[in-house]
Amino acid sequence: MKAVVCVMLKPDVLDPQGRAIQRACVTLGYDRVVDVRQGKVFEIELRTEDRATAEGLVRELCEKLLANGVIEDWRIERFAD
Amino acid sequence: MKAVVCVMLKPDVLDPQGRAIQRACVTLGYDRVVDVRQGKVFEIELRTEDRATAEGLVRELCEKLLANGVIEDWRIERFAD
Amino acid sequence: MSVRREPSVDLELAREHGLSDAEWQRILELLGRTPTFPELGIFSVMWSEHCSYKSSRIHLRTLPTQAAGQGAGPVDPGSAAVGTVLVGPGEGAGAVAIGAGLAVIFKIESHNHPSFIEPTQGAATGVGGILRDIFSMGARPIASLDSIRFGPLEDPKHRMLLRGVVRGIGGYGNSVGVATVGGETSFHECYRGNILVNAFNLGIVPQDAIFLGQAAGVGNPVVYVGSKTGRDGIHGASLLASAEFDEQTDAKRPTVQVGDPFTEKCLIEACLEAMRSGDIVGIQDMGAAGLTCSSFEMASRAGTGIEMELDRVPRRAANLTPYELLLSESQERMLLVTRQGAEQRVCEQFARWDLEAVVVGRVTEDGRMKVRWHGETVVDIPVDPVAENAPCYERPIRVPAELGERQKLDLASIEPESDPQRALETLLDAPNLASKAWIWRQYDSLVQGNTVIGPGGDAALVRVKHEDGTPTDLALAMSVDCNPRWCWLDPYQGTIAAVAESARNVACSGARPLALTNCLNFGSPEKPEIMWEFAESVRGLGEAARALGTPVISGNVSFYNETRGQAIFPTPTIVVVGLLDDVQRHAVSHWTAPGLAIVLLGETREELGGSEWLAQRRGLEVGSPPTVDLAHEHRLHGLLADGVAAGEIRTAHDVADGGLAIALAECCFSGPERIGARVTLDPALRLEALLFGESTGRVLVGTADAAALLARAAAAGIPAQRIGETGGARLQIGSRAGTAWIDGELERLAAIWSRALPRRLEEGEGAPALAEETS
Amino acid sequence: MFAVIQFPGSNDDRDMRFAMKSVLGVAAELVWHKNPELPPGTAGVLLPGGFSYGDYLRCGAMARFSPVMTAVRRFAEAGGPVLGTCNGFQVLCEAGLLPGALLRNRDLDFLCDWIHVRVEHAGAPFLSRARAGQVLRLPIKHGEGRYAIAADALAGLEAGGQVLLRYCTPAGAVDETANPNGSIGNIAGVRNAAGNVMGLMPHPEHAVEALTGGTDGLALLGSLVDAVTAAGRSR
Ligand SMILES: Nc1ncnc2c1ncn2[C@@H]1O[C@H](COP(=O)(O)OP(=O)(O)O)[C@@H](O)[C@H]1O
Ligand SMILES: [Mg+2]
Repeated sequence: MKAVVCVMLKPDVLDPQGRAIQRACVTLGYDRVVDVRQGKVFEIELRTEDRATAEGLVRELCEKLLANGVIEDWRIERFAD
Repeated sequence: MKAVVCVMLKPDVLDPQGRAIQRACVTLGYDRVVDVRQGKVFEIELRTEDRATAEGLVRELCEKLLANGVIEDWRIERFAD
Repeated sequence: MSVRREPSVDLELAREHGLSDAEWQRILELLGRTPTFPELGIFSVMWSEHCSYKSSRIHLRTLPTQAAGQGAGPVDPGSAAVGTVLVGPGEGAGAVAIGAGLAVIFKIESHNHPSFIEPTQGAATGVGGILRDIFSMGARPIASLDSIRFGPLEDPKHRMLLRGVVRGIGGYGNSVGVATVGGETSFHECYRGNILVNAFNLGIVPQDAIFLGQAAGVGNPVVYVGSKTGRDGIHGASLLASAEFDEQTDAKRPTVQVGDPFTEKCLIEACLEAMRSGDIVGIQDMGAAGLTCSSFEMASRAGTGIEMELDRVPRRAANLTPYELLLSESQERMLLVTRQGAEQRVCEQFARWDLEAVVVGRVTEDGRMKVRWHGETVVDIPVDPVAENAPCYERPIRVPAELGERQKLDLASIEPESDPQRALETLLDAPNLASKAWIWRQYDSLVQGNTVIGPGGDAALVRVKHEDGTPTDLALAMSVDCNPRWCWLDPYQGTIAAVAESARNVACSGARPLALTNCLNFGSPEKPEIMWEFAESVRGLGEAARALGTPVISGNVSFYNETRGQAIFPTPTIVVVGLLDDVQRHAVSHWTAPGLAIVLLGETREELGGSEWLAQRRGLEVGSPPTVDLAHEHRLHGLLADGVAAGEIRTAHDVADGGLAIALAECCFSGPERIGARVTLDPALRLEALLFGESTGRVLVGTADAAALLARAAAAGIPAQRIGETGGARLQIGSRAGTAWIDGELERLAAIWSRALPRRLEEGEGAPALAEETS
Repeated sequence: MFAVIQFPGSNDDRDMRFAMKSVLGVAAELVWHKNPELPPGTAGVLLPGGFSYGDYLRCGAMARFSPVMTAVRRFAEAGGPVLGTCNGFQVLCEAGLLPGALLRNRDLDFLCDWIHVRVEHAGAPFLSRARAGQVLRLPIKHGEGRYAIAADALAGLEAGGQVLLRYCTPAGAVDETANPNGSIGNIAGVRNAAGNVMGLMPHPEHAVEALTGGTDGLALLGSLVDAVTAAGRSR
């Protein structure tokens, strides 16, 4: 089973990368792009078929390893097979 | 309207970061984690309510700016309001 | 006006802001009324330990801040004598004249707590902050050092912290294009709950183009430049965990900022450009306490006031309150005062670099800080009483009860070293003595093309160029040092030793020590024992600085480095900067060729107190640190400078942690190619003192003309003896009688030394990659 | 005259100018990235190292959209010599002026070190002062220098003699121990098919003085000077 996890900077934390990309978009003429935030995505392949097990595991991983709660939020985007 | 876009290294390109994280998981005792790939996620806020417009825009952005076709694949993960 | 929910201001809230009852009374008297909520915020940060130095000021006042013989009056900029202090403590950083019409500006600062919470960003923003202190004075930053201290590497958390901190320092420094040319790294149990991250930067400026943080000229516009203000880093969210704030407000307010080195790089270039245009009157970075601190300090220094329209401040987040805008510590922001009429031009100049510049106020003559928010006055307080007349405490001092216990060392009871070879290998493998290449290989030490000696040497040596790129013959040497164990055993002696070591490292390159900066990392000043450590340390600092002719031109105090009542060892980090007149003539700290004579300068005594040998081989951290003979050190500096200038000294390496055997080993393998050494010593002392004792004032020299050097040493009154010669692929140390104490293949020894850190970090491969990734 | 392109976030721009002007004694000017044109008399273009646009998103990804890049492309298409070092190499790849891409180092860390590269093909305009097989000692300083390219394209590169530099041991052996970042085929520097655009991860501009570490970088930068001088004479 595969999990897709996104880790983003907390909304109030400066995201210099996202800002730079948003500016680049506008420079390129895409002025409808009002905001960009850049984060990390992890595609995690798990040896389990059980959705609940997978979810428990991924949650622990996010808290322990994948995100730093001081500046980042995380979410499980989806599971796939 | 908001778009969530993921950019990942092509499957045959080595992702040392993903590999390091996978090993870290195993070291921490999570040996069910068999593979990790790390990519980038972009949350893009667009000034449009129209899904088709948004999709067209985001596709162009991915091709021109957000991904480098030589080494990366991209996908629109979802749209949200 | 927008609706604000603000708590009502009273003693209770003042206490939550960290103000004492007496300070609260003082505020009421000063204002003749109850402060507004933003005003309370201002007082709390301006009078915090961090901004006001309220516990340290009376001690710091005793430090020498001018070159010996320098008069009190103003100096003639442009042609000031080498060594003249042009700007002393109090400004963003200190400045010293170095010749060629140039001055060097430097300072070190701590970023300990943020780095513990978020190592990468905490360390990165520490680098960003110190850079702004330097370029805001008109100088181009050219070299950085970092001094970092962690708990034991066996602790996975500290492996993660080390990786994160190094990534943060490198990520920021590499990206802004300022070379990180050296540093210092150590590990000790005492930092388990409180790591240290001290960042140093040095810049070059024409003597007559130094800028100060002054809001001079009534009517002049005040301009805000750089990143937008966000809700980040507003002081002590913890202090504010009060009922007036709902849960969400607090959760939304990050205490750690994210650095943006790209914006900083643009700021450096844009500010230097703007300063050369003649339109800028004063400039300061928005560091701790952000907009508040910078505007108060600028007005206070100029004896003026400032009037500000807060709603003009560029904002990143919606619904920021005046309180938040005033106290936010968002990074990469500067406050400028321009000439009247030049503001438009200045703003356009910044726009060229895609930087936002906005006129937010003007300089006034009434000596008051007035801040309006959508027309409503939210702050109206007199500048001087807040900035200058902040509280100043003479905190009680008490000698720690167990000091005698710490210092007790009965050498007779210490079992002699029976296996010196093994001892050497153990020491080479000790994280405190091992090669730090794993760290500094992650730093760009070459950018700007001035690095003559980068990390890995005693002091870093950096050639000086004019702003237009024309090279000079001058070079600056710098080294950061402190042995915290010595400072814990005896803060006075330990601090003297730190100054002496830093100066000695600088002198080993051939440079003459010029001036110093310091970052005093201590526990809570409210504990009399800690305050004693602090006072003793400052006393030692002053004495050493005077004796060595190196005035203290800038510095930083970091108190409250403790967790659950457990304070760190006193850690007064010292950076001495030295000047070399002819960069072509310098010495390095490794053997440059086989067949050179090895001469030991200085005297080896039976000093094992606080040594690495005692800690590693006997598990003891006791005794008195080695004594320092400051007059000897001073003479030694002269001898080294003269010997290098005369071409007699090719290699000069300071004998420090781990003693003579370790210093010899380092000379053998820290160069581009390994060169061995054969050394014979007189066993007049205990063997471990001879090989591993850490007597100060010693330098290993490699020379092609031993006779000339010995004569020169004798004339200078420096004990010197020829102890061996370079060559071969082994390190051999033995007695004149033929006993071989140490005999090892360089390849093997070097492998132990260079693998010590990576080995430990790989063992715990795990926690590494994780959240420390930012890109 | 050499144009050294200055992007916001360029770091080694002034060092490149120093190497050309103060060490090699030729005219060199910083050219701002917003300029739509190269200055008149531009005979060679240098894209320096650094972190253009912070290297946010991807190294070089945003710099390629700078107005000056249109002029650089025109200059290259007309056969003018263009050399990109480090971030400049990344920009050239992103702009499609050179094949391939540069990825995060194999060991993940930023790496600043002196390394060795072997000259695979000598000759003008970039390596006339070197000979094939010669080993140069140059510094690298990058976090994303792992050269990557699809297998078929790689075959084309090799066949066309477009691989100019490979990481090697001091003795010139090309093997994995000498590969600092995991680049495919130990590739440190490549040129385009026409032969007038080159990119490399090492920094020749930081190897121009014995005082600061060595002079092997002059083999590259000096060759470029020769090429431009020769072109000027023949014109
Ligand atoms: N954190 C660091 N960053 C950069 N360089 C470092 C760091 N730690 C140590 N170094 C470098 O490693 C070498 C050895 O450091 P150190 O043991 O403190 O030397 P010394 O004993 O001569 O003061 C020095 O050249 C120093 O600059
Ligand atoms: Mg040191």
